[in-house]
Amino acid sequence: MTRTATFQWLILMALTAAAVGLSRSGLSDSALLVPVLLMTLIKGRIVIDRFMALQGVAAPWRWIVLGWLLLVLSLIGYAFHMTQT
Amino acid sequence: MNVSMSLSLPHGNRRELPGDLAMWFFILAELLVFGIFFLAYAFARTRNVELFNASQLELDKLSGAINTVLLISSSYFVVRAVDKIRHGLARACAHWLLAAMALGGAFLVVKLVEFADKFEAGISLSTNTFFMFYLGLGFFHFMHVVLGMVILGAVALKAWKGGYSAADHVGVETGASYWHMVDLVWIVLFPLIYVLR
Amino acid sequence: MKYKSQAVAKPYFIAAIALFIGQISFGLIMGWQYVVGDFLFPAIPFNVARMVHTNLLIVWLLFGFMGAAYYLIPEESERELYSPKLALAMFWIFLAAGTATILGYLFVPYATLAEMTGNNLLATMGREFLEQPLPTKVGIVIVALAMLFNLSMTVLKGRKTTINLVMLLGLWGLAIFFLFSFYNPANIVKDKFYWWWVVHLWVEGVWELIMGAMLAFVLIKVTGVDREVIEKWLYVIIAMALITGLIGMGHHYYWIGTPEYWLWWGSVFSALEPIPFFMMTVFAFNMVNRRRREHPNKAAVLWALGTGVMAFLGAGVWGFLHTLAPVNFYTHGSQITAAHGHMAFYGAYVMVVLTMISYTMPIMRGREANSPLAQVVEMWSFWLMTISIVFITLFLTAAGILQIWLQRIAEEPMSFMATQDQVSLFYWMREFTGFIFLTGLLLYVASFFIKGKPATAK
Amino acid sequence: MSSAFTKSAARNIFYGGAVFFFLLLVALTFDTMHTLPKRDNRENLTESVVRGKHIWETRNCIGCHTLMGEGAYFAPELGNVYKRRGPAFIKAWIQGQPSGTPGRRQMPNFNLNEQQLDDIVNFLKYTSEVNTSKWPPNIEG
Repeated sequence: MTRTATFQWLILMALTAAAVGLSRSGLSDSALLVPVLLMTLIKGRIVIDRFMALQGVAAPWRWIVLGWLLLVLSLIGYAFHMTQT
Repeated sequence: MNVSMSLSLPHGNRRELPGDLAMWFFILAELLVFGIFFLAYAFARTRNVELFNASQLELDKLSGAINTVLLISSSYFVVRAVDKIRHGLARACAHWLLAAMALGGAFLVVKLVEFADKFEAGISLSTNTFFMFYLGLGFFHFMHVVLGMVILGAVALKAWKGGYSAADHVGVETGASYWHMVDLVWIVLFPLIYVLR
Repeated sequence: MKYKSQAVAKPYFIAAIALFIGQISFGLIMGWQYVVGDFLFPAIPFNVARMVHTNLLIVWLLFGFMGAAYYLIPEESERELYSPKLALAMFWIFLAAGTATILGYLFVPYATLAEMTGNNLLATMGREFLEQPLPTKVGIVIVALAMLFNLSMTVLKGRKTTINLVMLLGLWGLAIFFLFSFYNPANIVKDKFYWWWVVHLWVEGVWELIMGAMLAFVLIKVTGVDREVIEKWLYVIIAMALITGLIGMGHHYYWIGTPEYWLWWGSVFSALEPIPFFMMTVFAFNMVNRRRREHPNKAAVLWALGTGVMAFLGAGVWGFLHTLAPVNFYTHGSQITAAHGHMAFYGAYVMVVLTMISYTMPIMRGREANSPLAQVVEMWSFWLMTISIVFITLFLTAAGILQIWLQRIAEEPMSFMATQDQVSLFYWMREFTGFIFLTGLLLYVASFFIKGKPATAK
Repeated sequence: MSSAFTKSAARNIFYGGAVFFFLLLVALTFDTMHTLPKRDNRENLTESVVRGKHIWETRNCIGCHTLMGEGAYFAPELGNVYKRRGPAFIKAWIQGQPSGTPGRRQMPNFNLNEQQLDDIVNFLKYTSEVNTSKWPPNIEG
C-alpha cells in the first residue's frame, strides 16, 4: 500500500517535471497541447482513483469525478484547438 | 431505503465512499464551480488569444511548478496519514497530516510571493481578462488551501487526542478527500493558466 | 399545541393574511395602471401603489416569519416562550408602525413624509423596497431585536435542535443585514452596492435559512420521518444556498458601475443557485413519499410540496433564465425581472408562510386538522393562486421578451413608452389573471370560516 | 453498508461553507471598493449632485423609473436620460407634468424650483457618466 502510493507520487512528480520541461521547450500548438493535456489526465486520474481512493467505489461517485476531469480537459482541449492556426 | 442510500447506491462487494457524504456534496459543488471557471477561461481566451498569450508570459512558471510539487507531495502525505490510521497508528497519522499542512503552508508562502510580485507591478483583477482569471482563480484556490489546512488541522488534532481508530476513521477520510480535491483542482489549474498557450 | 405560549403566533398569522389581501389589492391597482395609465391619478400615483404593494409584501412576510418562529421555537426547545407578553407587545408595535407607514404613503406626499420623519437627519428613504421613513426602520430594528432576544433566551434555556438554530441564525442574519439600509452614501454606485446587502442577502441568503427551517419543521410534523434525516438534509441544502448565493450576489453587480469581474463571478455562482432549490424539491417529495404516518392535514402537505416545486421554478428556473451576464445585458430592468420576482416571491416565501399557517392554524384552534370541506376549499385556493402566478409569470415573460426585442435589439429601437403600448395585450392578460389570484386568496380566507367535523388520520 | 452521512459533518459543511464564501465576498468587496474610483465618476460628485440625489430619493422616482436598470418598470430608464434627452428637455418635461392625456401614464408635478431642477439634472448627468460596462444596450435604455 505504502509502496504503491510512493510510486504513484513519483509518477506525479515526473509528469509535473515533464510538463514544465515541455513548456520551456518552446513547443506550440498541438505539440504542446496534446501531451500536456494527456499528462494532466493521467495525473488527475491517479489523484482521483488512488489518492482519493475512488477506484472500486460504488457508482456513480467515481464516474462523476472522473467524468468531471474528462469533460473539463476535453473542452479545454477543444477551446485551445480552436485558436490554433 | 433511506435517502443516503438512494443516492450512493451501494452494491454488495463495492467499496464505500471514503469520508462523509456531506463532504462529497461540498466537493462536487466545488468541482462544479472550478470546472465552470476553467472552461470560462478557455473560451474567454478564444476571443482574445494575443492578450492571453502575451499576459501569460509575465507569469512565474517556476513558482507555479514548485507549488505543484508542494501540493502533490502534501496530497501524498495525506495518503500516508490515512494509511497510518487504518493500522490504528493515530500519532503517526497526525504527524503525516502535520507534514502535509507544512507543505500547504509552503504553497501559501510561494503563492503570496508570486502575488506580491504582481501587485507591485500594478496588476489587479481589473487589469485585463487574463489577469482577472489568473488572480481570481489563484486567490479562490488559495482560500481553498487555507480551508483545507484548517480541516487537516482539526483532523490532526483529533487524531492526536486519540479520536480516531483503525475501526472508526471516517473523519480522517473526509478531511483527506477535501485535500485531494484541492490538489486535483490545482493539477488542472497549473497547466491551464501557466503552461498551455 | 404543546405549549400555551405558542399561541402568540396566531395574531401574527392573522395580520399576515390581512396585509396579504392589501398587497394583492394594490397589485391589481398597479396592474390596471399599466394598461389605463391615468387610473386613480392623482389620488394614488403608480409609485405610491407600488410602495404599498412591495412594502406590504415585506411586512406580511416578516409577520409570517415571526409568527412561525414564535410557534416553532418553543415547540423545538420543549419549553414555553421566554416572554409571551413581549412577543405580543412587539406584535402591536409592529402592526401599528406598519399601518402608520402605509397610511403615510397613501395620504402624505412622499417628500413631506420624508421631511416630517427626520429624513434630513439621516437620509435613508426613496430607495426601492427601503422606502420606509426613519422611525419605521428603527422600529423594525427594535421589533427584530426584541424578538431575537425573546427567541434566543427560549432556545438557550431549552433544547437546541438544528431547526431551532437554523431558524434563529436566519432571523439574526435578517436583522443584521437590515442595518445596511441605514447606509446611504451620495455615491450612487456605493449606494446600490450596499443596498443589495439588504435585498439580495435577505432573499437569496438568510431568508432561505428561515424558509428551510420552516419547511423542515412542517415536514417532520406531517411525515413523521426521523428528525435526524431531515435535519442533515436541511444543513446540506442551506449550505448549498449560501455557497452559491453569497457570491451569486454578483449577478446584481453587472451594470451598476462595479468592476467587470463581477460579470464572471456573478454568472458562475448565480448559475448554480437553482441547485439548493432543486434539492429542496427533491427533499420535500422524498420525505413525503417516505412518510411514516398519514397526517389528516392534507392541505398543509400540499402547500409544503408546492413550496418546493414553485420555489424551484420561480427562484431557480426563472432566475437562471436571465442570470448569465450576456443574457442579463438585454433583460436587465425589463419585465423579465418582474416575471421572475413574482414567481420567486410567491413560490419561495409566500408559499412557505402559507404552509406554516396551514399546518399551525388548525392546531392553534384546537384540532389537528380542519374539516375535509375546509381543506378542499383551501386546496382549491392553492391551485387557483398557484396557477394564476404561473400565468402571470408567463405573461410578464412574454411581455418582457417582446419589450426587449422592440426596445433593445431591433434595428430601429422603439422608445420605452412606444414599446409599452405594443405589449399592452400581455398586461391585460396579466391583470385578468390577477383577479383570479385574488379569487383564490379570498377562497383561502373563506376556508378559515368553514366549520365541520375535523378530519382525522385514517 | 452505506457510506457515512452524519449530521455533524453536514453541520460543519454548512458553517464552513458559509464562513468561507462570506469571507470571499468580503475580499471581493474590498477589491471593489478599491477599484470603484476608476469607474464611479466620483470626481464629479458635486454639492449639487448630492442635493439632486436627495431630490431623486424624496420624490420616490424609483417607484416608477429604473436607474441603471434597477427600480420599477413603469416608466423609462433614467440612468442614461441625460444623454438621451439633454438637460433642457429634462427640465421642461418635469415641469410639464402631469400631461393629463386621457388613458396615458401620468407623472406627478413635484413643484421643483429652478435650483432643484438644476440639481436633479446634475444628478442625472453624474449618473450617466458612471462606467456601467456599456449597459444599456442602446440609448432607449
